Amino acid sequence: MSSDLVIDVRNVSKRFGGLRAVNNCSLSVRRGSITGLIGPNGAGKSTLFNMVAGNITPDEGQVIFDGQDVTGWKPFELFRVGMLRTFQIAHEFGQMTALENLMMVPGDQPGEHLIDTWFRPRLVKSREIEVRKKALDVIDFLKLGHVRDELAGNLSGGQKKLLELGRTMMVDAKVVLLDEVAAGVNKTLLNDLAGNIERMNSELGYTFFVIEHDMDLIGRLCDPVIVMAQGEKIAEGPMAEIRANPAIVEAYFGTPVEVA
Amino acid sequence: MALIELKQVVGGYGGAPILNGVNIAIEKTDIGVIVGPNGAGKSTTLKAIFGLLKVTGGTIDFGGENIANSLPDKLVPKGLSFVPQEKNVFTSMNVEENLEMGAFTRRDDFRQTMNWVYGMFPVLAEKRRQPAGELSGGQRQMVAMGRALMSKPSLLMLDEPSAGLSPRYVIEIFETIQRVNKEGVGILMVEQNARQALAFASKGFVLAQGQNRFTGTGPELIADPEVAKSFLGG
Amino acid sequence: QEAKIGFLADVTGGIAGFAPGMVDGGNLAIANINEQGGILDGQDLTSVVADSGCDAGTAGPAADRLVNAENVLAIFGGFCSGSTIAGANGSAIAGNVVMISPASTAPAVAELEDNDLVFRNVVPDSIQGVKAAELLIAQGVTEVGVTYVNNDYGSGLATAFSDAFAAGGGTVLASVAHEDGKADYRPEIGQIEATGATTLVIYGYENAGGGAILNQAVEAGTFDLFMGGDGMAGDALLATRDAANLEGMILTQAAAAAGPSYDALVALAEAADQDPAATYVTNSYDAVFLLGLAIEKSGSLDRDGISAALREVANAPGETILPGEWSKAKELIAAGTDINYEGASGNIEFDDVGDVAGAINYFVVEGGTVVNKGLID
Amino acid sequence: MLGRGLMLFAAMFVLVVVVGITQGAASLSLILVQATAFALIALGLNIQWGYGGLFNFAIMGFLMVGGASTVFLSYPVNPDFWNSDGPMMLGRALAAFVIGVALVMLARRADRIGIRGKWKTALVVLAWFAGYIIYRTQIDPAAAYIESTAGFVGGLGLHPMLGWAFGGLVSAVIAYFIGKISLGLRTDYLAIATIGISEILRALIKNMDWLTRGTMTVSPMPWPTPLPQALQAQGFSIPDSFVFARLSFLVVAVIVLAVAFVLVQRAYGAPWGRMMRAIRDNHISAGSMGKDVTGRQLELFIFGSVLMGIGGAILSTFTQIFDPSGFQPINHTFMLWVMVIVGGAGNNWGVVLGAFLIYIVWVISDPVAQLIFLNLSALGENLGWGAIPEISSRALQARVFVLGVVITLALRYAPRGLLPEVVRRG
Amino acid sequence: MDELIFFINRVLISGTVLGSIYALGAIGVTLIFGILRFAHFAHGDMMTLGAFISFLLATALAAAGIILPLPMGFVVLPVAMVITAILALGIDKGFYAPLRSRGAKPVTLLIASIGVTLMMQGLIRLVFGTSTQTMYVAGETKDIFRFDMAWAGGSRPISVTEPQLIMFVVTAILVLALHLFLTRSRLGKAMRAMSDNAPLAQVSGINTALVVRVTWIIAGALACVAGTMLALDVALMPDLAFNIVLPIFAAAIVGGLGHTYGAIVGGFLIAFAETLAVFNWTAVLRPLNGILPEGMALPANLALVPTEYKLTVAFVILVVTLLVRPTGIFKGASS
Ligand SMILES: Nc1ncnc2c1ncn2[C@@H]1O[C@H](COP(=O)(O)OP(=O)(O)OP(=O)(O)O)[C@@H](O)[C@H]1O
Ligand SMILES: Nc1ncnc2c1ncn2[C@@H]1O[C@H](COP(=O)(O)OP(=O)(O)OP(=O)(O)O)[C@@H](O)[C@H]1O
Ligand SMILES: [Mg+2]
Ligand SMILES: [Mg+2]
Repeated sequence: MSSDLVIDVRNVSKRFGGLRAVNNCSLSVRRGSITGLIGPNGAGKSTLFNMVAGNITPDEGQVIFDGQDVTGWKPFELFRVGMLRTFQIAHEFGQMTALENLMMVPGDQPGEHLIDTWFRPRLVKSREIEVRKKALDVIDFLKLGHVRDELAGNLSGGQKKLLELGRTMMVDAKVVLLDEVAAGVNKTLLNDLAGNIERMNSELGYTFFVIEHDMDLIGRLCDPVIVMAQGEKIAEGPMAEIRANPAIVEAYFGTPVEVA
Repeated sequence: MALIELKQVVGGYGGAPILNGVNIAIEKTDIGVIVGPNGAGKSTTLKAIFGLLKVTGGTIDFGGENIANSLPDKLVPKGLSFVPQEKNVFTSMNVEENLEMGAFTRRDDFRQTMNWVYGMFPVLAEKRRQPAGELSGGQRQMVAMGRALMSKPSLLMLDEPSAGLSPRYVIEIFETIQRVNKEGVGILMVEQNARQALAFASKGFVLAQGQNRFTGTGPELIADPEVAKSFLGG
Repeated sequence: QEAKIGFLADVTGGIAGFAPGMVDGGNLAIANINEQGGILDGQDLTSVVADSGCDAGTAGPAADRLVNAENVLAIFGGFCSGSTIAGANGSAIAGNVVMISPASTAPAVAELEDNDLVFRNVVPDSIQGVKAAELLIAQGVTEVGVTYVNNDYGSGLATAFSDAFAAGGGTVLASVAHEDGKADYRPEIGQIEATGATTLVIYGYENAGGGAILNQAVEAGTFDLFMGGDGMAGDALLATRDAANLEGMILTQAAAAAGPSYDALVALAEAADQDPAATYVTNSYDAVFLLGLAIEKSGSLDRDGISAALREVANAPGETILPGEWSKAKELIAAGTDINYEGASGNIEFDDVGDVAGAINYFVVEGGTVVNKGLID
Repeated sequence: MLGRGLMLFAAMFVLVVVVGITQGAASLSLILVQATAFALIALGLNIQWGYGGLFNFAIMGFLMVGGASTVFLSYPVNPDFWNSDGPMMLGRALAAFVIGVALVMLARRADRIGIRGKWKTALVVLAWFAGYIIYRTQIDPAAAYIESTAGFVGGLGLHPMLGWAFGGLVSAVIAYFIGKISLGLRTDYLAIATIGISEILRALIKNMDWLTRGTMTVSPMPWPTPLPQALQAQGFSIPDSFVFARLSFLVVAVIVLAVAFVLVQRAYGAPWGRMMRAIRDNHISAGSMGKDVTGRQLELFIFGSVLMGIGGAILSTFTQIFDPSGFQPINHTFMLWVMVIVGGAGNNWGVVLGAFLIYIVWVISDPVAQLIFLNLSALGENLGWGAIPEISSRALQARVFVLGVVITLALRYAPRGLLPEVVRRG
Repeated sequence: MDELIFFINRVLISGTVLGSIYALGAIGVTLIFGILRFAHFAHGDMMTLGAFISFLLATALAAAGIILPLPMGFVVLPVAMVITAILALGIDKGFYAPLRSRGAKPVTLLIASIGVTLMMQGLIRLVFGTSTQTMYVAGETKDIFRFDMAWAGGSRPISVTEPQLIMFVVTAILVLALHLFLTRSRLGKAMRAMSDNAPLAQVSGINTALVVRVTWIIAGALACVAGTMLALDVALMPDLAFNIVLPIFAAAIVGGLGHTYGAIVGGFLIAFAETLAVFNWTAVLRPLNGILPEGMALPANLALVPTEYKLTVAFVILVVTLLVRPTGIFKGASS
């Protein structure tokens, strides 16, 4: 079935001790959109992402993905049905090279099954060549060519962020959740990245769900933008509308941001 | 005389050098901002000053002596303080204990300083008993900066202090930094929010591949079309 | 070919505590032999030690080194049953090398298909346990608690004791296993106390769990009579304890432990500044001395024939030889007279499978010393 | 890297030759067989730790399981047992066991009939308890009966190599359950939990006399190849019989090792290995990248454990004795870790090298320590200080010391192992 | 009443003794883990070493003719603690520090500590021999205090030995002192900070080398106390503490690694569990025999676990705890 909503979060809550990090929150992401999620620090955005991507289980409520109730699914199961996420604090594979970090992403590689590695080396190899080619393209795009063979643990903060983003380009996912990819990434490169996200969205039909504090980026990419505060959704709409809301401006932007 | 001055600093993590002759000079009244592409060696420069990696060439003058390769426990009492880019809070300790650790080298009463920090970041005062590991990304950044201020440094080094902060806090942090600077603390920071940071920087350094590419005041750099195009995102 | 005896000794591992005494006991025999004219045409008998670690995996290479690299004529050891079996199966049997174990009590040792090469001069647990049970019954004790170390030695003794004690009309109120090396045995003792037993039989090692249990049982103050097996016997028993607390304690030991043989060994050991009463020292001396006699008897530095000669020198009939009487034995062998070695650990008569059926002595702690009460009949 | 590897293997070869010259061919061949078995076990650990970052400290348990399994399959049939009521009673015990398992399974499905939450938990606990009691009522008398009439159940008299395979199989089953229980634990917690589990396994195997003969030990285990005695019967001289018998065993063992090595190496070089390393480095992220972390770790754990079980079976077969009391964490768990870490975790060649090196050092430390001490003592006597008392016993304590020194030195000069894990560049 | 006395003698006292030893050992293990992030396997042998040092000192004192009313092993304890602490520092400098400075992984340090264990075991046996010795070097005997309970209607006394009493007191004092140190002193807090995030602690100006030294001093001194106490209570032998190092680790883990109070709780928990698991409940339930119907007397032995399986009790607890609370009772750290 193909509903219009690819992610539908229904009344989810998550408590940490006494704190309600996410509080009876409902929101949804339209297929084919680039939906932004903004809100003050500690609003519960990452927690919400963690629940959507299966990293933590909600205390209450449901997460519907592509028409299916996926509440309580494990992250790898969600990946298999087409959901991919990045982490706010980079989660690289520190003892593997940057290239390997990308090459491990594609699912259903025949070489990931013992029997195939033993008895079907040719199949494994041909697939491996494809994966490698793809990974090299992504690396070049991210301008990480010179650290391709460096251990990911030794990369600079921003380079790790790029790698995090690069993973999303390794597979054809229905939905990509980006948790603050821009933080720490050089602006010049970020412009290229934004262009790429737009292209993936318009040409390949990816849906993006983006947490960001970089308002330029949100303004450029996202429609609609959802605003969270204290674990709840407080507003949704196009960026211009959000910026016109004085309460949000006060709580979130601090001072009116000049329109770019 | 400059508060801190790096002359032709060369250094790295054991393999090929990452820094190939970095020059930086900051006065007590300065806010210095280092910008540059990812992997340029910005964080490495700060770490080199702070004795966290081996400096193999050049000098680092601070308070009239060469501090290259001194360890942090000698540098903090001398008035240097540093907020790393990642893993910059004690996750199992609560907010208040994090701040106390920042004052570790101080023997005097630091309650005053702590209240000042809480005044700057009211959220932290609310969460003073909460382990820092359970804070949101932005809240952690505040704890980290608060911790560094607790030692009452004369030079505060910050590695991307605004990363992950909501716009409101970015503005606030930058204002705070300027306020701190006015109280007589020299600032040297790395920023990817380059335009915003350079706007109030009295010294700007563009680093690429471990070397100075451009140096000037912040506004000068913003105005330079080449810098803007290649490093500030047009 | 040298006149060399291999010591397959568990110097490291589980019984490291008393292996050195046993090695010394064996070396004492060798020293005695060499002082009194050496072996065959007067050459020195030598020994080489290999560490079997109380573990089959370590014992295999160790025994093999003795058999194939050091080319020993015969092997004294191993001590742990696992070492003996691994050494025998892995190298000694195929290498045609006689082994005498002074301490391996597991029944599996008797079951080896060994071409009559594997012997032991330690009395099997069954006999000692039965005799101990009969002694207690005879003394009018009808209820006991038993604790034993959880290995072949302890469980073998405890089983034999319990069966015989029950058969004799007594009741074993509790039979509790203990593991060596624990910090605390009060719970084990408590289990026994709880059954109301006031006599405690300890089948363990004095310098390990058994000793600790004895201490803690004394502290508990609920037992009025203790009894121990050969693992508990030895001078150290009183050296580190207040004898008054142990007054009346009975110790059984598979040894002549009295009489001319034992006295002879005591004299020899004391001259060499050794403790003859330490665990299995007498057995060790006897085993090595017997190997010397067997080599002498076989008449050549050849592994063949040692097995047959061993039975001849150990078993009756023949002129009695006591520990240390090497020159006498040498003369008699040269004269073609049959000899019969009487060991300090008992009168050694090897049966078909190479085991001995020794007599059991008992000792009682009286007035601050250990008094030998002679054979249990 | 390759150069270093070749150099180290050449050095290893020289060491082997020196041992061969000083100890003779027979001893050397024996050492090599055991070292091969240890290499196989170390390879298993390398899969678990080197690839997967799993702290398995239950190696001893798997060696015992492998040994006990091969006893059951390849030890000669014990007619006393089969002619008694023992099989019947065991059959009943098995039935009781199945009933117990069924009870527990049913209780766990109780939510289907509307029993939930605490009530369900209570029911499950109750089912466990009932199952345990039912099983005990059958197994206790059966065990006592078998121990008194037949000693123990004996074996099935099958070929030893079937026994090895069975050892691997049983290890796999046990690894599955251990993994299910404990793989969710973090690093060091897993280490200590597995130490605990291996102690529990040891206690079971040591005290289930009816099945394993416990402290009484089982021997002689049959060989897959002719024993020296058999060769002697065919007219080989005694020294030759040793060498040839052991060499043929060695060939079999080396084949097993080589097959395992090739399979392991292939898998490691393939995306499978990359995925496992990714899980090791950051399991949260690997999960989000679509890898079934728990499932894969279980797979890895079982794979490694199978090699350990087979290795344990080979060791027991070769020494011809299964002695549960002889297993010690220090010799059978930590020594393996030392082999892997010193050799180079994550590098199969390194691990094999480490296994051979450490095992050979351990074996020859015995004569070497004695030699050194004898010379010291002689020197002392010449200088008039007198000989060292209890010399050989003390010297052998130094053996343990020497092993310790080798470990610390090796780590000091090669903290990532002699042949470290290779970073796959380019 | 007798039943209660029996319970006190066999469970309370026994569990407390064992718990004190486990706790003292586990504190050291947990501190080292917290600061240096590795499981220090040689800790058991450090305890043994401490006991032998006390033994040596006590022998020397006794030889000098000094006899005091307290056990000599206890009298020399402060000096022995200092020596053991120095040795612990030496071990760190010689074996662990070089590895750390090369950025070795925790497991490498763990394996190095196995190497150190082997070296210490070899050395201890080489120097002191393999036999069992007594800490009562001057021919003193262990005082046993029997508290007569006749006034409360008991026919048996409650009995405690002198070393046990000393142990209770010493453990309590040390634990309290450690608590004050960790929570009140600057260095104590620095230790916690470093166990949390060592690089950041360094950046904050904490002298990390000093913290490491203090950790070893505390761990070494406590190991010495635990070893000496154990030797006083039972006997002195070369494998004194190696055999209990696994339960000690279990205690540290059950409590939550890196957590000092957890280690104490874990130590007592494991000790009491071991004690209770093999405790014969018939002893306290016997009065029920009067109530039970004819022919339904309690069995003579009503213990939960046969003693053959006593060793496993600690581990069963460990595994169960970890399943229910994967990071220990207190939330522990991980390497
Ligand atoms: N594991 C946790 N345990 C306890 N509290 C937590 C945990 N994770 C998050 N929190 C709390 O939940 C709240 C929401 O956190 P979350 O990380 O979702 O914020 P966020 O909106 O992503 O903020 P930021 O923009 O700063 O990243 C915060 O107050 C945080 O302290
Ligand atoms: N620990 C390390 N070991 C080896 N190389 C390192 C290490 N840390 C950083 N590098 C390398 O040094 C270079 C400079 O890193 P640095 O962290 O200084 O970059 P940066 O300018 O701060 O970049 P960013 O803006 O992304 O944080 C990078 O190429 C990185 O790969
Ligand atoms: Mg967030
Ligand atoms: Mg940086």
